This record gives sequence, C-alpha cells and structure tokens, in this order.
Amino acid sequence: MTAMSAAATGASLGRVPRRLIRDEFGVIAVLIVIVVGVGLFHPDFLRTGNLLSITHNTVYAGLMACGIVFPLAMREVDLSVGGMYAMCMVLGAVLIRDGLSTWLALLVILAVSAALGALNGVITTYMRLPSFIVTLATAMLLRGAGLALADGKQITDLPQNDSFFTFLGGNTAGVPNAVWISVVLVAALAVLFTRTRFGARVRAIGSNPEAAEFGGLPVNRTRIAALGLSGLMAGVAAVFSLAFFMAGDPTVGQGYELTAIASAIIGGTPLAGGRGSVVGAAAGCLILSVVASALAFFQVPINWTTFATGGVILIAVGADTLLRRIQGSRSADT
Amino acid sequence: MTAMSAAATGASLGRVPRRLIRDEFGVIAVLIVIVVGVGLFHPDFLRTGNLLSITHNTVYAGLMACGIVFPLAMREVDLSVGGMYAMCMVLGAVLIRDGLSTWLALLVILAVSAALGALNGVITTYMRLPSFIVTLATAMLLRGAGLALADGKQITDLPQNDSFFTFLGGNTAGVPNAVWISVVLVAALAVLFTRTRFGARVRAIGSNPEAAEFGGLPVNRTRIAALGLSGLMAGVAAVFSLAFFMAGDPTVGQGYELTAIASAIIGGTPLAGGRGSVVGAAAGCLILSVVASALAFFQVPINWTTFATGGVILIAVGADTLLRRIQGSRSADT
Amino acid sequence: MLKASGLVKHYGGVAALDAAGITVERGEVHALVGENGAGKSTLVKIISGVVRPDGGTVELDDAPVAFANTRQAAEQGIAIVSQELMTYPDLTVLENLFPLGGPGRFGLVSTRAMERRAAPVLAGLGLEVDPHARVAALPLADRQLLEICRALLQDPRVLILDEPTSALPRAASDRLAETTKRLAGRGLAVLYISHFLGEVMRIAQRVTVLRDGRTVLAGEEIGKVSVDSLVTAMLGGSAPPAAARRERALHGAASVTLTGVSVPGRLRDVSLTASGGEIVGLAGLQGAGHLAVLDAVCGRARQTAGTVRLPGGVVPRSPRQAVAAGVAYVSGDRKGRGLMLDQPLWENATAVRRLGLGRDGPLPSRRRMVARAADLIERLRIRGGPHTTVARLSGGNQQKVVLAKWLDADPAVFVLDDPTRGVDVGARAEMHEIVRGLAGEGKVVLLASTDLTELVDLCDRVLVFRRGRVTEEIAAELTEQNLSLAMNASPGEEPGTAQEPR
Amino acid sequence: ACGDSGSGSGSKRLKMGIAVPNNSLNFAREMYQGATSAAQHAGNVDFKVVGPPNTDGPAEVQLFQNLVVTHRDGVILFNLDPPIFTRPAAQAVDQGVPVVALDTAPTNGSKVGFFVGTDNYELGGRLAQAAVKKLGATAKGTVVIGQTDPGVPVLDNRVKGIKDTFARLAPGIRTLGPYHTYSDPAQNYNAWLAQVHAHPDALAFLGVGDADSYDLAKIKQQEKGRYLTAGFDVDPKTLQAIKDGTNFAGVDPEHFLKGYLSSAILIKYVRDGRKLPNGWFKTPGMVLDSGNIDEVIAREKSPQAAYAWYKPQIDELLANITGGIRPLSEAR
Ligand SMILES: Nc1ncnc2c1ncn2[C@@H]1O[C@H](COP(=O)(O)OP(=O)(O)OP(=O)(O)O)[C@@H](O)[C@H]1O
Ligand SMILES: Nc1ncnc2c1ncn2[C@@H]1O[C@H](COP(=O)(O)OP(=O)(O)OP(=O)(O)O)[C@@H](O)[C@H]1O
Ligand SMILES: [Mg+2]
Ligand SMILES: [Mg+2]
Repeated sequence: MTAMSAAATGASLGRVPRRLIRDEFGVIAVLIVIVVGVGLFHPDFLRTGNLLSITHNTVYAGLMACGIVFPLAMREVDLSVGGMYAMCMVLGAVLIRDGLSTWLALLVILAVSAALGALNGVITTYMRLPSFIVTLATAMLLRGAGLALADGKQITDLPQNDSFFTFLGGNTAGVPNAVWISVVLVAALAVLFTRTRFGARVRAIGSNPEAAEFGGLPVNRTRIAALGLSGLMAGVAAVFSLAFFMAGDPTVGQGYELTAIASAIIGGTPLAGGRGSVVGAAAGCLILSVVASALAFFQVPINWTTFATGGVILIAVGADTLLRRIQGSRSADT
Repeated sequence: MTAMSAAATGASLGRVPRRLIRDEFGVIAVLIVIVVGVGLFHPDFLRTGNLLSITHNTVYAGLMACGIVFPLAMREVDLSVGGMYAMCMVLGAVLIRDGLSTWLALLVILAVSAALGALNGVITTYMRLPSFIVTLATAMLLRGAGLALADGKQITDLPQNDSFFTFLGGNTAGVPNAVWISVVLVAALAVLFTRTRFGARVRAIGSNPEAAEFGGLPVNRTRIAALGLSGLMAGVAAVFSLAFFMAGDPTVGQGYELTAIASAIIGGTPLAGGRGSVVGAAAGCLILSVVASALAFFQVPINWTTFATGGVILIAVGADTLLRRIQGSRSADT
Repeated sequence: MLKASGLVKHYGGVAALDAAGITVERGEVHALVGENGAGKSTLVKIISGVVRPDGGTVELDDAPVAFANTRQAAEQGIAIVSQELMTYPDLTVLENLFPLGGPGRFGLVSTRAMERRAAPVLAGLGLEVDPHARVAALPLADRQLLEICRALLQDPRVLILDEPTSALPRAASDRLAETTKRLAGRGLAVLYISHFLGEVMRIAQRVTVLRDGRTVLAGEEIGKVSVDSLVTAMLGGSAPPAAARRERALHGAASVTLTGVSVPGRLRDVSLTASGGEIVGLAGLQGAGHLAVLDAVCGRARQTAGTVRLPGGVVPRSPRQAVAAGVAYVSGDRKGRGLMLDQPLWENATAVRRLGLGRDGPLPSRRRMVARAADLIERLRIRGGPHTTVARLSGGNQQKVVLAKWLDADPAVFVLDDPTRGVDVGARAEMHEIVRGLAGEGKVVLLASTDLTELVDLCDRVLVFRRGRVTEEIAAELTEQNLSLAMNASPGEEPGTAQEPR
Repeated sequence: ACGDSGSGSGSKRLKMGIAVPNNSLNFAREMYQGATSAAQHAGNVDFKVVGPPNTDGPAEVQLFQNLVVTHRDGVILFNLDPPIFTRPAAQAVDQGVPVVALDTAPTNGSKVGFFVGTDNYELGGRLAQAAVKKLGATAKGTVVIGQTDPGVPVLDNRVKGIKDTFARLAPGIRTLGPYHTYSDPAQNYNAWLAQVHAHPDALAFLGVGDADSYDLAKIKQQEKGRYLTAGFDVDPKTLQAIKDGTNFAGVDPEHFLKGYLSSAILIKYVRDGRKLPNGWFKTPGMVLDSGNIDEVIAREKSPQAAYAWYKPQIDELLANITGGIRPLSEAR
C-alpha cells in the first residue's frame, strides 16, 4: 500500500521532467556536447563573453523558431517571418526617425506584426490556399514593403541614447537584456504550447484535422491565432534587433524562415504537426548558431565553410536521433 | 442500347481530358490569363522571342519542380535541389575544362546527381531523420562541394564550339533545344507519376504510409528512388544550364528549392502528399516566371518590384483556387 | 425529445437518405439498424451537425435545430461518438477527453481537475490507461472506449453511439451496455447504432430500421421484433440462411509455424502450427498476446527468440517480406492500416498486388486494374463503383475494400484481425463464406476477433492466450461460453502453467 | 521630370535600361541611381531599372532578356556572375542592342566590348595601404580578412589586393583568410563576432563587402575593441562608423559615378550613332577617412547631391572618353 502510493507520487512528481527529458533531452544534450567539444579544442570558445554573444545573436532567429512551432504543430508553414522581421525593423526605424516615441513605436511594431501574421491566417483560411504559398507571397510583400518604406536605404539617425536602445540593447548582470527577456518569452511560449487550451487546440488540429473539424474546434480561429503568434514573434525579434543594431535595414533576415523552421524541426516539431517543443526549437536554433560560430574557431578555408557547416549540422542532428533512440529503448525497457 | 454504349464511349473518351481538366485546369488557365493579360497592355510581351526566352529560363527551376513532385507526393521534402544544381554545374564545367569529353561529362553529372539524390533518401531512411533537415544539410554540403570544387571561382574557358554547347544550348525551329527536351521530359515524368507502378507507389505511400507499410510496399526503396529522381532532375537542370551559360558557377540556384516546391504546390501537389501533378508543377513554375518577367514591362519603381511580385503571385494563386472551386462546383452539378 | 423527419441527403447522384426519420424519447435506448450504406451514419451526422441535409427537419424538445458542428450540438446536450474514430493520436488521453480545453483557469488547463473529472467515467467503462499516455500508443479498442468516455464527459441529454462496440472486446461491450442502460435510466435518450443484433435486442427498448435511406420500421418496441424480423426489414427480403459449418479436408501442405517465439512484453515462448485448410482462432483479453502472434507472422514483432516459418520456409523479418511470402493482413483498423481514403476504390483494391507484390509489371494497364476492382466489388457486394473515392463509402463498405485488396493479391496465408468490423449481418455471413472458401482452397487462416461469435462461427479450433502464452486450445466444444471462460480464467485455474513470479 | 535638359532635345526618344543583380542592396542602388540620373540629364530617355529581389544570376538573366526586348536602344548590364551572361549578352548584341558592362568585366564570348568599372584589386590595395599607414610598416601581427560571397570575382579581386599589398608594404603582418562572412547583415555580424573572438590578438579585421563595414564597426563598439576595422561601400551605417572614428577608413568604389558614366557614355554614343568603344573605362574610387567623410555624407543625401558632388569629375572623365580606355584584359 505504502509502496504503491509512493510509486504513484513518484510517478506524478517525476512526470513533468520525464516528459521533458523524453522530448528535449536529445537536442539539449547535442547542444552541450558541441559546445564542450569545441571548447576542448579552443578554450576561448567557452569564454562567457563568446557564449553570451552567440546566445544574443540567436535571439532573433530563435524567437522566430519558437513562434513558428505553433503553425508547424498545426500543419501550417510560415515562410513570411524573415520578411516580417525586416519590415518591422524598418517600420520601427522609420517611425522613430520621424519622431514617434520609441516605446510607442515598439507597440506599433508588435501590433502590426501580430495583425499581419493573423492576416496570413485569414488569407490562408478564406482563400483556401496552402499557407506555404500564402506566406511565400506575403514574405515578398513584407520584404518589398520594408524596402519601399526605407526607400532602399538603411535607416540610421535614431536617438541612440533613448531608453529603448539603452535598455533593450543593454545588459543586466553582464547578460544582454534581450537574452533575459527572451528566456522569459520562451518559457511563456512553452507553457502556452503545452498547458493552455490554445496550445492543446493547436496540437489537436495538427494531430487530426478531420477530428478537429468534426469536434467543432475553432480551426480557423486557431490557425489565424497561430500564424498571428508566429508573426508577433518575428515582430519581437525585430524589436530586439532594432534596439541592438540601432538602425532599420530592409535587407536583413533573408532565409531566416528556413533557419527557424529547421530549428523547430531539429527541436522536435515534425512538419506533419500534432506535437512540438518550444524549448526544443530554441535549443535547435542554438545548435545551428553554435555550429556556424565554431567554424570560425577552426579556421576553415572560405571555400569549405559551407561544406563544413552542412556536414556538422548533419552529424549533430544525426547524434540527436541516436540519443533519442538510445533514450527511447532505455525507457521502453523500464 | 445504342444510346447507352455511346454514353459509355463518351465517358471513356472523356475521362482522360476530364481528369486533366480537373487537376491542372486552374493553374494552366491562370497562366494563360496572365500571359494574355500582360500582352493586352504590352504587345511586346507576346513576341515569340520573349515568351520563348521566359520558357527557356524556366527550364531549370521547372525541371526541379517536376522532380520534386515525387518526394512531395510521398510526404518528403527535398531542399537540396538548388545546391545539387550548383554543384553539378560546377562539376560538369570542371570535368570539361580538365579535358573530359563533354557528353561523358553529361553522363557523369546525371549519374552523380541521381546517386547523391538517392543518398539523401538513404540518410533520411537509415538515420531516421526528417528529409527536411537532411536535405537542408546536404544542400549546404553540395553547395559547399561546388564552391570547393570550383575553388571559389567561376569556371569558364570551356570549348564553346563543342556540340554539347551548340546542341543543348542551341535552337531547333526557333525553339531552344532545352525547351524541346524539357517538354519531352515533363511528359515522361507525368506518365511516370500517373501511370507506372513507381508513381502509384509514391502516391500510395504519401496517402497512407502505415497502410503502405502493411501492404508490403517497398517504402524505403521508393523514398530513395523518389529523392534520387528529384536529384536527377536537378542534375538535368544543371546540364541545360551548363550548356546554355557555358560556365560553371557555384553561386547559382540560391533559393531554387523554395521556388521548385512553391511551383509544385501551386500546380496541385500538397505538402501532405498523396497526390500531385507534374504538368501542374511545370505550369506553376511558368506562372512564377511570367509574373517576375511581366513586372519588367510595367513601370513599377524598382523599390516596389518585390512588393508587386508578392502581390501578383498571391492574386494569381488565389485565382487558381477560385477557378478550381467554380470548376469543382460545376462538375459536382453534372 | 429528439425528432428527425423527412431527412434527405444526396451525394452527387447517390441518395444517402431519402425521407428518413427517427424519434428518440427520454429514458430509452433506441437502436438504429440497417445494412451497410443504408444511411445510418448520415442520419446521425445530420442530427449532430456534421452534415447539412438537403431537406427535412431535426427537432429537439419540439424546437427545430440545425447545428453547424458537433460543438454546437454538444452545447444543446447532444453528444456523438462517430463510427470513424475521431481521436488525436499525438495528444494525451486527458487532452483527448477534453478537446475543447476542459476545466482550468486563465486559459491554463488543470490536469489535476481533468483527472478528477475523468476518473469515474473511465472507471465506469473499465478503461485503464495512463491518463498522460499518448493516444497513438493505445490499441483500437481503448481508443474507441476513450471516445465514448469523451461523449459521456459532455454530460449529454442525448447520446448518439455509432457502432460503439465494433472494436470492443466482449467485457468492454458488456460494461458499455450496463452504462448505457444506467444512463437511460437516468433520463438520457440514447441512439444506438449497431450491427450486432443480439446486442440490440439486449439493450434497446425500441428499434428503427433504415433501408436504402428510408425508414422502413419506425420505433418499434423491442418486444415486438425478433432478430429474424429485423434482418428481413433491413434487407427487404428474407434473411439469408445461416451457413452451416462445413467439414473441410485439411490439406496440410502449406503451414505457418511458430517455434518458441518470444516478444518482449507480449509473447513468451509460444509455439503453434496452423495448417492449410484450417481456420485457427486466436483469442485472449487485451494484452494477452494473441495479436502479437499476428504481428510476428506479419514480420512486425520485435522477436527476441524463436522462429516464425511461413509456407515455403520463409522467415518474415519485415511486413514487406511477409507480404511477398504470401501473407495477407486484413485489419479492422481500416483507416490506419488498411486504406488510402483519398484514393479511388480501384487503386485501393489493387494496391497489394500491383504495388506491394509488383505482379502487374512496371506499367500496369489501368483498364485491367479497374476491371479487376469491378469484379471484387461485385464479389463482395460493395456499394460503390471502381472510381468512387474510398472516403465516400460507408464504414462497412470500406471494411469490405480492405478484404478486397488482399483477395486481389491471392496470398497463401490470411491473417485476419477483426476482419468484419462494422459489416452488417448479411454481408458478414457472406464474408465468412468467403473466408471458409479460402480455407477450402488450402490457405492458412489465422483469425483474431473481438466478436466471440465470429470466432465460434468460423474457426476449426481456437487458441486462447493469457499473459503471452497459449493456455488452452478449444476445438470440439467451441462455444462462446467456453471461450469466454478460458479467456477470463484466473491464473490459479490455468491448466498446466505455473504462475510466474513478477 | 526627364526630357527637360537641353542636350538631347530634338533627337528621338530612347528606350534604355539597366539590369542589376538585386534590387535591395546599397551598391546596386547607387549604381542604378547614377545611371538613372545620367539618363535624366541627357533627356528624352525612357530609362528602366530591373533586378531580382535577391542576388540570383539566372533570375537576372531573365530580366535582362526582358529588358532587351522592351528597351532596345541600349542596356547596361551590372551582374555578379559574368560567365553566365556570356550567351545572353551575346544574343542581345547579335540583336543589335548596344550593351555596356558595368562593374564586372564581360567574358570573352559575350561580344560585349565596353566595360565601365573600378580596379578592385587596386581598391583592396588602397585599403591595405591605409591600414599599414595606421599600423606602421614595421608592425607585427595578424590581420583577418573576410569575404561575404565566395565565388564573386569583384570581391575576390579586392581580397587579393589587400593580401598582396600587406605582403609588399608590411612583411611583418600575416594576413589570415579570407573567411566566409556571409552577406546577410545578421549572419555577417555573427560570423565576424566569431572571428573577433577566435582571433583576440589580431591587429585588424578587414572586410571587402558592404555588411562587413558596419557590422565590424558595431562589434568594435560593442566589445570596445582596440583592433582596426574597415570595409567597403557607403551604406549609411558605414559612413557613420567612419565619422565617429570606429572604422579607421573605408573604401568607396564610387558606384554612383560608375553608374552615371556608363549611362552617359551609352546615351552619347547611341545618339551620335557611333559604335561603343572597346576596352575598360576605368573609374576611380576613393578611400574614406575622417578628412573627407563629411563631404561624402552630404553627397549621399540624394542623387542630386551626389551629382553635384561628382560633377567636376564627371565632366573631366567624359571630356576624354577614349583617352581613359585600357585593354579589357587588364580589368580586375
Ligand atoms: N461524403 C460522402 N460522399 C459521397 N457519398 C457518401 C458520403 N458519405 C456517405 N455517402 C454514401 O451515403 C450512403 C450512406 O452512407 P452511411 O455512411 O450513412 O451508411 P451507414 O448506414 O452508416 O453504413 P455502415 O453500416 O456501413 O456504416 C452510402 O452509399 C455512402 O456511399
Ligand atoms: N510496437 C509497440 N510499441 C509500443 N506499445 C505497443 C506496441 N505494440 C503493442 N503495444 C502495446 O502493448 C500492449 C499489449 O499489446 P498486444 O498487442 O500484445 O496485445 P494483445 O495481446 O494483442 O491484446 P489485444 O487483442 O487486446 O490488443 C498494448 O497496450 C499495446 O498498445
Ligand atoms: Mg456508418
Ligand atoms: Mg493488442
């Protein structure tokens, strides 16, 4: 009796971490292995400053990856995040340059990004087009709008001493504020994904769209919200980027959509939907960043950099599956 | 009796075109509408030379789109076609520069592209990784290999009067030979997809992978073959490209994978697999090309062209769904 | 309280419903029966807002209603368990039970509150699963029970069950019958669709019969009908004669042999032989291991010991090898393991022979394929043409397509796992006749079924499994009662097996 | 707005255009703005700019071919992949369309004989020269070089110029690289940051692309680095960095000037009914430093300001077109 109840408590206590381990163990382990592995050869790599700056640089694509987990988990794709990021950065810079208060500009960016992301969902839903095509087209629309808004130029001349730039672009306790805030955002998104009604709906729709339709789940509304969220995270990334780089540049963010999607998939969100992991997506994005940075330490000749990056990524994700499989067979034994 | 048999004959005669119309009608109609529409404003656009050059330039991405229909229809993605294209173009140029006979070099390109495409399938299968990640990594590996092979330089100094360049890069009856051959290839792939055992396996696996497994279908072999085929088509595109451009360039083909996938989706191959259309993919790719070219004829300020391209693509594919829907409701009535 | 009348629904040229109606009163279990494709599912889908009718009305408490989806229906107290399983495989059991969110605060769902609410319902139906397990890992029967639990958790006034027991083992159906009766006793209206007429006679108070989309018997009291009269009403003619059990000469040439097969957690050291010409039943409670035998024969089990030999001495190591060696796997899980729902019937019916075995060459003739499918359609009396998309067939007809595609391949070994799930009485008898015919041709037939009647009707002998071992073989005295007893025997009574320490 | 200048009035309206490798990056913009300004000043020219959204050779081929259809009086071709334009350019020339190569030298088979461009090798050398001046010829240490787009000849020539000049002027300095630093601004930033961390003792970090200039400046600022940083081009952030002294210098390949000259010469020759000259019309470039940065910032405000600033140079160069022409084979 006592043994049984103890076992039950153990199970319920152990549940959350066990699931965490099952889902994200592999990708986090691979991340650590790579960091430590590079550090063995190049101790400089492990310097806090270096690791922090890698983390800071990952914030932008990383937030997009975390946001994109939601559409992916419901079998939608969002290819517009890179364009959204560029457009929002330009929009913010233009607004601030033209005299809008910085924090108000921030709100405008967030509102616009969420609204345009939701618009992706509205078009996908009401024109009954695949989100792949819709967001591919809106990616061009957004990037084009950014270019037109900036008139093809970088926008500088921003009030660099404004609290917006000094706070969001600054550090606290040696760690960039963007990293602090992002950690909070990732945790919030993880909770949103796993613990809330909205998250459950997203996963349910991705898991069995037919059943979701049958059961009267608000499929359209959820799709719009998920794409809106993914747009919003691109907007958040743009805010951090604007605050740090203190300029609006319409050419940034090329190919970020693929990086974000790849990060999410590496982190355990299949294209086929139904499940996903926000924390995994963040870790997946960190893996990609670390791999790219590490190559600089190994002095790879320029003509071999691309090759090496591809190879290391393949090995890294291969190791992830391997770990998952070992882990899986171990948990199956018990 | 006579009436009945006449009806039966009508049905069997009418079946193929009717099916064709159902699947590809929308996208081909949209293509024609755009071409004619632009022609109304700019008669120059309709000049044979212009239309042919657009068609010729679409051959590369178009062949990749037709090839990618196979992995897509079985729920796999191939992001490596752009890299494959660049690598094969460089490989061919290097071989020819170093003295290999041109037509032998062609065979080498085709063999290598098919083999490396199949390798994508092998890795996907035996490392149990999503093809999205595998081909994202191999895309870098391939592009990197091309860069390294070319030693970071474009490769020129090819024997421009060799029959390889004059024939594959030349014209017959005013139409580029690349276009003639591509038309034949598209037809062959369409037959392969709709009429053969291999094509049916691809669709069956995409439709229900579990049932395919239970039905004893060679899922792994088919996956490897489908990715091999998609690689091969990138190789074919590289051959045409090499023959026309008479140079090997490791930087070409950036983002062609997205164009190819988008074309296939526009042409009626959903990411969820189970069906597809090779002819549709070719038409989809032509739509994208025509839209991009047409903008050169209108007085769109350069800062707005990206925006306009995105907008027109969205409208074009939206028209396609609309046409399909009208068509669908009409065929449901009869 | 629930009244549907004059319902009409056409799909293209096909009339699924043509002036059908039903009236269900509070406190009764009202059965709805009919042949496959009679329109039963369509009728209940219209009531619950899944399908919009072309004509007719649905009234709830004398007020006309028209729901846009099942959620709206649920808000008015109508819960439906559909024939096709509507679970979310990637989600946990709890999340499946509360698909719209369940109890919680600030949008955050509380697993604890969900567990608390679900526990009594799960216990009532005997569904013993980890509430945090992913549903994909559950067997079909548990998924079906799960869906019934989900409907019950909506606290409905009207409960619609569309073939709820098609995949359920006997014990679970009995528990469901108890629950249903109890709920009706509490004033619920239950609309119950089933092809098990015995079950209908046991639990229903009244019965409505549909034939070709029309109500041919409206709300007759159960006491005034018999199984035979129901069958007559359903088929519109006399009931087919019950097929007599025929004696067959055992050929013995081809055989499937298992020697000392162990599968971790599922089978322990099992040996058995099934010869050509005999129909061997495999029975057991859930998790007893009888299905693992089927998996082993199909090359899907992760064996750690022993060998499986197919006719010709082949050892199956993958499903593909097994199929190539002539094993057919006819599954009741037609949606998951059987069919390509988005493809036409002919593509499905010819898939194994053409695509799995590659017997028609690399460029198969479409005309010949369609002709073969047309033959199978006729042989199995499937309601649909070769070009009909399988998703548009009724459930029972889909099940027939699963058999059709294996018949087309003409294999030597038939592995049947609930092969007649959702098939109506008449068609089931016909399918049984086909299976007997296969055995008569000298094929090996292995049959597992949640329907004990089916085992008794078809099998020459039945092997009963408990905890991964064969505990008994019943041949001569093969009755449902004996089977049930053997399956449920407590460990102490197990003949010949010492209890293993755990 | 166009056609108001007197010089071209009376002659037939010309339809001309320029193809650029992408329509978003600063250097492409400078060039087409220069070319467009020249067309406006010449008057009575319908001038069309085409270019794909992102750098994509085959896509530019397509647009170039469309441009040749619509704007048959003359086309300026600016691309980053000269080899793949060999046949398309030859086809255009065969159709009788005058083609001027801009910024990257045309290939042999392209039938394009006239090229307007800077000496990228020399510009690289001038950046190295400026660095050596700052570091001293006897300095010892390493200099890390970055290249954003491997395989683009213009950039390769700049790298070569830098490396050769260091070797010549400051033998004590070891140049490392070039390393791949990517053209996307954020990727470029990450790549440089990794380089800076991997080479904490380097004397200088030099890039040959546009993003290199401002990203290196940002890193130096952020990390309070003591090393030298510099790169190419005149993006607003780059100018800012030179002005505030973060970047010790910069190289301006004077894209506006190049674009202006190519267009002006093309129009002039077509109006005069002459064949385009053969050879490389070398345009200058300049090293930016604290001495001239304010002028350049003012110049970058608008195409009009740029024209005003370049006018003396333009007039001088146009006065003697054939005199400034060298053999095509010397182009680098
Ligand atoms: N979506 C659809 N499209 C076309 N026809 C359909 C569709 N759904 C049902 N039908 C047709 O309507 C008829 C009635 O189907 P229904 O599913 O209601 O039968 P059922 O009585 O439930 O049969 P079963 O006992 O096999 O489940 C069948 O002939 C079927 O083919
Ligand atoms: N490949 C697998 N991976 C994980 N779990 C499995 C696998 N196969 C079966 N199970 C689970 O193991 C348990 C026992 O399954 P098994 O198939 O042995 O049952 P069975 O004896 O065939 O009984 P039943 O007929 O009632 O399903 C079930 O809960 C099932 O979900
Ligand atoms: Mg039904
Ligand atoms: Mg089982």
